[in-house]
Amino acid sequence: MFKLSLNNLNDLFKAAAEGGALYIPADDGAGQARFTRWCDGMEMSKALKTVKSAKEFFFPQTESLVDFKMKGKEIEIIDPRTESEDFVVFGVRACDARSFSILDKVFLADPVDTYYKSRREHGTIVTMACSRPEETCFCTAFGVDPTAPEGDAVCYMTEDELFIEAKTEKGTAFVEKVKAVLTDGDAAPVEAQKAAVKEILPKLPLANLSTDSFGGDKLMELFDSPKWAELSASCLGCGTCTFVCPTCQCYDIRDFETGHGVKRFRCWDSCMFSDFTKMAHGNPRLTQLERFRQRFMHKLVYFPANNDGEFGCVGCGRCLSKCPISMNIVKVMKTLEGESK
Amino acid sequence: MIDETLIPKLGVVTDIRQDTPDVKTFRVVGTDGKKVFEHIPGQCAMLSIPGVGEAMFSITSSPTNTEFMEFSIKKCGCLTTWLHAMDVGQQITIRGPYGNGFPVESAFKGKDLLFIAGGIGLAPLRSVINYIRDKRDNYGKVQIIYGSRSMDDLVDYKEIIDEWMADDGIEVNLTIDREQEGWNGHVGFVPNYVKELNPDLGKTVVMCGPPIMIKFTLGGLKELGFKETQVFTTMELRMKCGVGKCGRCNIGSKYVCKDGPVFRFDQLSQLPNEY
Amino acid sequence: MQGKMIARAKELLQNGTVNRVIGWKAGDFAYDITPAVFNSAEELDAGFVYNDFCGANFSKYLVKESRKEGKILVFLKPCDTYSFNQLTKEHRIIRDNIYVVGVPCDGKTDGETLKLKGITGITGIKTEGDSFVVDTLYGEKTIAKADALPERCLSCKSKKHVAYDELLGEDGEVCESNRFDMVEKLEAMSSEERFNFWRGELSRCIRCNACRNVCPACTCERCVFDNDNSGIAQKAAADSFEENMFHIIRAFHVAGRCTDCGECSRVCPQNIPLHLLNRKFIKDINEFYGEFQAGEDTETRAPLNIFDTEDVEPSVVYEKGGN
Amino acid sequence: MQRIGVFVCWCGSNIAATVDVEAVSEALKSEPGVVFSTNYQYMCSEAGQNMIKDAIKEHNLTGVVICSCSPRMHEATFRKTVQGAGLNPYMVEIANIREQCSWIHKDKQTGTEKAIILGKAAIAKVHLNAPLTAGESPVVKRALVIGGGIAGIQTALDIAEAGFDVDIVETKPTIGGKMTQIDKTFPTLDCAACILTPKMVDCAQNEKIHIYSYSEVTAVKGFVGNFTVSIKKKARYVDTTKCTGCGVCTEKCPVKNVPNEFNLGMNNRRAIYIPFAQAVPKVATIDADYCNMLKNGKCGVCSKVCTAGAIDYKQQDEIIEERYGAIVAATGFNPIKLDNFDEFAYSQSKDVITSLEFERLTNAAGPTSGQLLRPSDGKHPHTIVFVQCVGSRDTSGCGKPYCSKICCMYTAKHAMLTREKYPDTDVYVFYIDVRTPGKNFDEFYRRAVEDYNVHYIKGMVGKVAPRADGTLDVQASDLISNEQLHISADLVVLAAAIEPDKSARPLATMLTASMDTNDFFTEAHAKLRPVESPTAGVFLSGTCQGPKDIPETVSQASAAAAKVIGLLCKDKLTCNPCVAHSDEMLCNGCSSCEKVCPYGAITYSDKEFRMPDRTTAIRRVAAVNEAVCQGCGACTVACPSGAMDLKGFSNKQIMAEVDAICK
Amino acid sequence: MQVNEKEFKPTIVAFCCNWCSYAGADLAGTNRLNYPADVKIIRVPCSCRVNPMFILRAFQRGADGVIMCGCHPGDCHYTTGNYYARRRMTLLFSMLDYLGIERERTRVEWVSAAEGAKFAATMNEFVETVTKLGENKRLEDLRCKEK
Repeated sequence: MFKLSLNNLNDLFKAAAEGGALYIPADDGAGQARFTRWCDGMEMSKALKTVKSAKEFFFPQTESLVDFKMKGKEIEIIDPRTESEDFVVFGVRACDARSFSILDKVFLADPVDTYYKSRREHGTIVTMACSRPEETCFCTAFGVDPTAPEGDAVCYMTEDELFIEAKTEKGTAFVEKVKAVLTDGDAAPVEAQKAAVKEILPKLPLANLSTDSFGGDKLMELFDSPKWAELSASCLGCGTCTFVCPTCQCYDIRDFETGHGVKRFRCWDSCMFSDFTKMAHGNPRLTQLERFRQRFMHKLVYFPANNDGEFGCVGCGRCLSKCPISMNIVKVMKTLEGESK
Repeated sequence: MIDETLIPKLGVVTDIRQDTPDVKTFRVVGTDGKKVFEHIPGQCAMLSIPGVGEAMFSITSSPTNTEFMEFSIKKCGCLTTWLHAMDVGQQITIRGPYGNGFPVESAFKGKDLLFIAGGIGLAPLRSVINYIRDKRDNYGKVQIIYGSRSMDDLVDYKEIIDEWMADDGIEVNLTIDREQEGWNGHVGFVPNYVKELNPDLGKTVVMCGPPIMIKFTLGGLKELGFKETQVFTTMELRMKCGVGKCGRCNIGSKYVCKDGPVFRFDQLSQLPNEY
Repeated sequence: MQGKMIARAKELLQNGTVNRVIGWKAGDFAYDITPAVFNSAEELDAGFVYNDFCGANFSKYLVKESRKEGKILVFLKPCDTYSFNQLTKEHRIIRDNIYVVGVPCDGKTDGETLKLKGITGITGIKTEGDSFVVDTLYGEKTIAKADALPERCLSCKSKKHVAYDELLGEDGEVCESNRFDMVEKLEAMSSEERFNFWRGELSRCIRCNACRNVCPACTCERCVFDNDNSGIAQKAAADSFEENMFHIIRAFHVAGRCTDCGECSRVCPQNIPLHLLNRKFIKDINEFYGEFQAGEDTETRAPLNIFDTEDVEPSVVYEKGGN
Repeated sequence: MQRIGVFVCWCGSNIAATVDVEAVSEALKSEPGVVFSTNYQYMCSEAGQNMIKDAIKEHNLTGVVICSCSPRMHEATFRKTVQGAGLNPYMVEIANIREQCSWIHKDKQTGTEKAIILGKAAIAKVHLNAPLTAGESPVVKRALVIGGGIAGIQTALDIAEAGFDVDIVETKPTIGGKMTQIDKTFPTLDCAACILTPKMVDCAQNEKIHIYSYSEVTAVKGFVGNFTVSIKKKARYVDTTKCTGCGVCTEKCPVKNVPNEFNLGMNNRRAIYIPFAQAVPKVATIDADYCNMLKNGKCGVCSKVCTAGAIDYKQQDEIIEERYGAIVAATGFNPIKLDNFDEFAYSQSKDVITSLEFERLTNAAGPTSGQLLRPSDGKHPHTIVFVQCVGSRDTSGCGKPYCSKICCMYTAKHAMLTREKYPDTDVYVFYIDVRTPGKNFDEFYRRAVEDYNVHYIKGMVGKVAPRADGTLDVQASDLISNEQLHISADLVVLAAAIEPDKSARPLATMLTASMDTNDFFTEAHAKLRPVESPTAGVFLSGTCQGPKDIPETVSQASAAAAKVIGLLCKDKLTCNPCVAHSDEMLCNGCSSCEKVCPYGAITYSDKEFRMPDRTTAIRRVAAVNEAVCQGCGACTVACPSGAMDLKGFSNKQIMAEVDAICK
Repeated sequence: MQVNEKEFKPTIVAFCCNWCSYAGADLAGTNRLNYPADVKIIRVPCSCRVNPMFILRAFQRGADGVIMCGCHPGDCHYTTGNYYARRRMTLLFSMLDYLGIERERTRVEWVSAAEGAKFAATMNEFVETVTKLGENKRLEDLRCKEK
């Protein structure tokens, strides 16, 4: 365990940004936090969470997959990727850290998604234990401990000091790299901090949220619940929840004709969008009810069915804050509770 | 080199055959003149013309064909219209194979097989049928019930008449929806014809066709005494990635592109009816 | 007011005027209110709320709801009634299937606005006079209502209902609004400053479509951006151009039809001041073609569907100040 | 995916000189979808057209791109060509590589590069072309001629001769126009009235012709084959069905001081008047500006003397609506106002007159009964100076930039007639150039100079100054002898430029016909379609299209009539198939399109739809009446959902062109 | 004169209505009036056919300037088309300016069928203006610029 004074945070960032990119949560023009490439003097946001999750470091909103050049009847296929640089994401919260293992189960499952894999390999995740959880937090319901995040290295922030601890090889390398600005620290203040947060956790309004009614084995009874109609009734069909979600990973593949060739790219897609499953001759999910149901069934039933019971939600609470009509996974879970019993 | 799933390979169209007024069969090989990849019957491939679109098509040729792959494609959307307009020598992109394929080496082995197809639904079955014809000893009797709107809409009509019907141990029953001049065969819809033919209950059934045909044929089969565990079908949903990641083609927790497209009906009946 | 509304809704259900009510439904926290349809007195008692967080504009829901069986009761705030009129004018809602009760509004806030003011961990809110007293996990905070209101309410254009079947409470007046101040400020900037301002704002866009999907003017059966056949369909913006394209075309499509209800900015998860685009069109229309307020009535022709032979020439753009 | 053939035209050397046609056809060969590409000397020639037809058959083409002159020139030609080879005529696109490329660029590389891009844009567009079928609309078998001068009269007579009904609308109380005011016509010197009045009478007597005199067109709706025109019959306070034209009222009317416009104000008429003896219709008209009865209700003399009881002081303007298949504009000309040319002292001296006034002074029915007398003192002038090009060929901005075309000849006529009738007069003509390019024109001019000793002086009159003794000091320069001249003249005659009648501009707006900067109507093609306006169904007759003399006017009038007859002979017209179309599945029913449609071609209806989820829904959707739609596209932009699109110019087609041009 | 190879040649898209401006452009050609080859004309039936989408599309695809030409107000072949176009373009251009896109890159001119000279002069002037502004950077799509 190492530490540094919060007054010297800039030195830590400077050292971390040496020879690669460093991303930290910083406030944007609208006063909200987002991961931003650090430059000298940039301050870390005081906000608990960034608006968008950290998934875009490994699964960006749009990315070029393959380029084509066409000439007459011939096609040339070009892999547009160049060697990507190593980067560090600093200040990832426990919920987002957990989301990476969920995304891994999708993208690193056979056949491996090489675009994702390459980014995962190049990225070092430095997490930050939570000290001020909010009312929208319910990560504990999904087994996340906000005081002990996963990650390559973990940071804990007290009133005036930052403690850092390497957890993996990459984390050790990171700590080595910044060691010059660190001093040895002992675990006591960290433990005290953890204990304080653990006091707050049970007081959170959503502390008692239960996942007992959900899981891969509850498929048909949940699917057929009549409650979906009222739950989905006011859904606008926008993609806000999907796009701020750390675990939503649906994507679309599209071609763009540049005038000089074709760029095939993938971009985030949302199962909430009306055209998500639209085909030339029909659409299996015609109404918003079906699309709404798909999103929550996926997180609470289908994903656990395929992944040894692990849920596709980490309880970050972003969708609670951001949904234009305040419909969210918590309301869905509370409403459906008991449906499967 | 890692096998890239989202970066396609090049294929060249070496032959185009007009099967029916709106179905063409395309022969595709790699730029080296060899097959682009090996597959098992029932698997699919993503074909694309960059800038036009990419879509999943079942491979209609049998894996036992060592020279090329074939795709029978019906003209219905933007990409297929483009494909129909192209000339021999056109390059296309191809990636795959995708999906589970038919259990030709397990569940089908040694069985009497009944194939039921409607319209373009014959395309995915053709791969299995020809595979079985090439490995005839491994399988029992084969019956094929195939129907289409009209005589002209029967895909692979020539191959059916010249080859399949000529084979020993293969019984082919053709039907068309409405009377037509020059047609002496059966007239009527597939589900009714299946009931009329009253096939042996020991047969393993493989079915493909439009949803309405599947629905009524399955009902008919059940009436005859067939069990859901005996009946296989192959599905089609909107797909983008082909590798179970883009999140589109799931029926419940199953992804058609990865866990399918071949399903047994008892599997499907445990999944939501969202297809 | 909430009590009056529930009582009136029950009456109207009871006497058969309507068969259902669209209103606001309480959530888990003080602020997470969801639009919902209530079918009975019991449902109203269980969840209907009307408080300082009921910002959602129900007009757009009526596009679908007014096509269902029976008459629906809707509570509309003054600014919602403008959207309502506009939708009536464009034949998007079936007026006869709707019973409108106008309700007063002193401005509505939301959880995100409070959070931007540094109030986090909200567990409860009370209104005390002109202030909110907010219980948080980390102690009680007090904030003046005027400080907690979003921009759209601070620059409210009208507290007058322009469409209703009946009113609960007093009707207000059209307000003296300073809503074009920021537009003017931007206009006074140099071209490059404006460019940088908008790039900074629009680059945050994540193309979630919340602005479009909530917008009461965006009620197309199928949006051009979702229609592969339109030639301009796009999903996530793959280039900064697509961000510009989406917002310019969207603003243009609602130009002369946008009532400035401010829902777009309210729902934007990235807090992009989208209303500044719409207000620019409104301001230009006012200046070039005479004062026009969309949704003020159900007859006046939209400014882009009419002309005057003496209209200003497009070169007016070059003649303006700034550069 | 189309199979496209590209045909690059050399247009002789018109294109080939600045565009490497070989390179263009070669470059376009590798564009997607192009299966054949060639170039040829004249694509529009029979051989060229056959080349296209053969290629369509041989290569199974589904689309054709022709890189040639403007589509305004030969689009129709090539559409017919491909139709001849079995292709839909709307599967052709033209890349304009002549007017918009080879003719404006001097550098061959530049021209070639641009031609290739224009070709690519056309290819990109034709990829998205769809076969279009033209609808049909009926033709109303009646024509309208606006203007009752010699042009309108001739057009009307020819149309009527072919058996079609035709109406003439004339703003004046009588038809006849400017020609009625002219004394003799060049170069034959026959009497204008003698050749015109029989035609006027023919008009009046022809049962196929209806004359709306003292009337104006106030609104035009509709389109070729089916115009609806509002005509305002101005109140003349005389019942034309009762008036016998006896003229008693015009003698008894106590108001005697009304300037007589027929004589250009050189004498007076009464408040009730018949313009001239041969007027058609020969009925009286009350001038409301002067009539005491109408102004203050005191008089009523005419009513008392009229035995036919034709006077009706209560008459009101009346607007009637009539439908026509074709409209002919024959609005004629006027001499320009001379306010800008005060150096000639027109406003200062009565003895400075215009040529048209001179006509009246020499006309037997004129104010002087044909005696050439000075307006100021009624004496015979002995020295007359004619000044040509007053306001014509004037690029200073004071006058007109064009040549008025008729002045050289009528001045020669005036000079000659003066010398013949009054051999004791000295006649000078100042000219810039004398232009006599007409049959027997130059002979006529030479007679004036050689046989009649008219003094033709190439030079400019700088100033005309009235002297106290009543003579006019004409200061001029002789450009040949290079001297300054001072001529003491008794009479100065100004050959004022002519300009289109003021009614032409509002009429053009109503007809949506285009005009040039001088307010002359624009013809559809300067050479090949000189009597048609670009607006279908609108034809041009006489000087409203440009200055011309009587024989030219009459031949154009007959030509316009021939075009009208050709149109009216058809029972049905093929509509432009490039019209708007609404995709009902996308339509919101918002009515934006309906509001911007200038033709009322869009209607709304509630329609039941089967929705994708197998429910039905009633939706309000727009439909376009394809016979009424003219294809402007206003609705396509008003429509936010993109439901409204224009065939032949679809959103995707135009964007494909944009893409091709910008890449 | 030495031609500078790096000399910036703008891409200009001109939307011309079929009845007036396109004919005016033809007349410029007939009269051999020179204007830069950078201008490429797209024929539309009427200026009211020009959708703001087309103008943005042109900038996306690499145009440096877009000009729309129509009949003079009052002379529209379709009576009223250019009046609507005038409102639409005024608002669109104002919005582009508001977003910080150089206002000189967009323009509307009314050119009649008889104004070949005006057409050529307008194009010369517009090309000069846009050339001075340089490449369109503020409303570009980088993907379209990659060669």
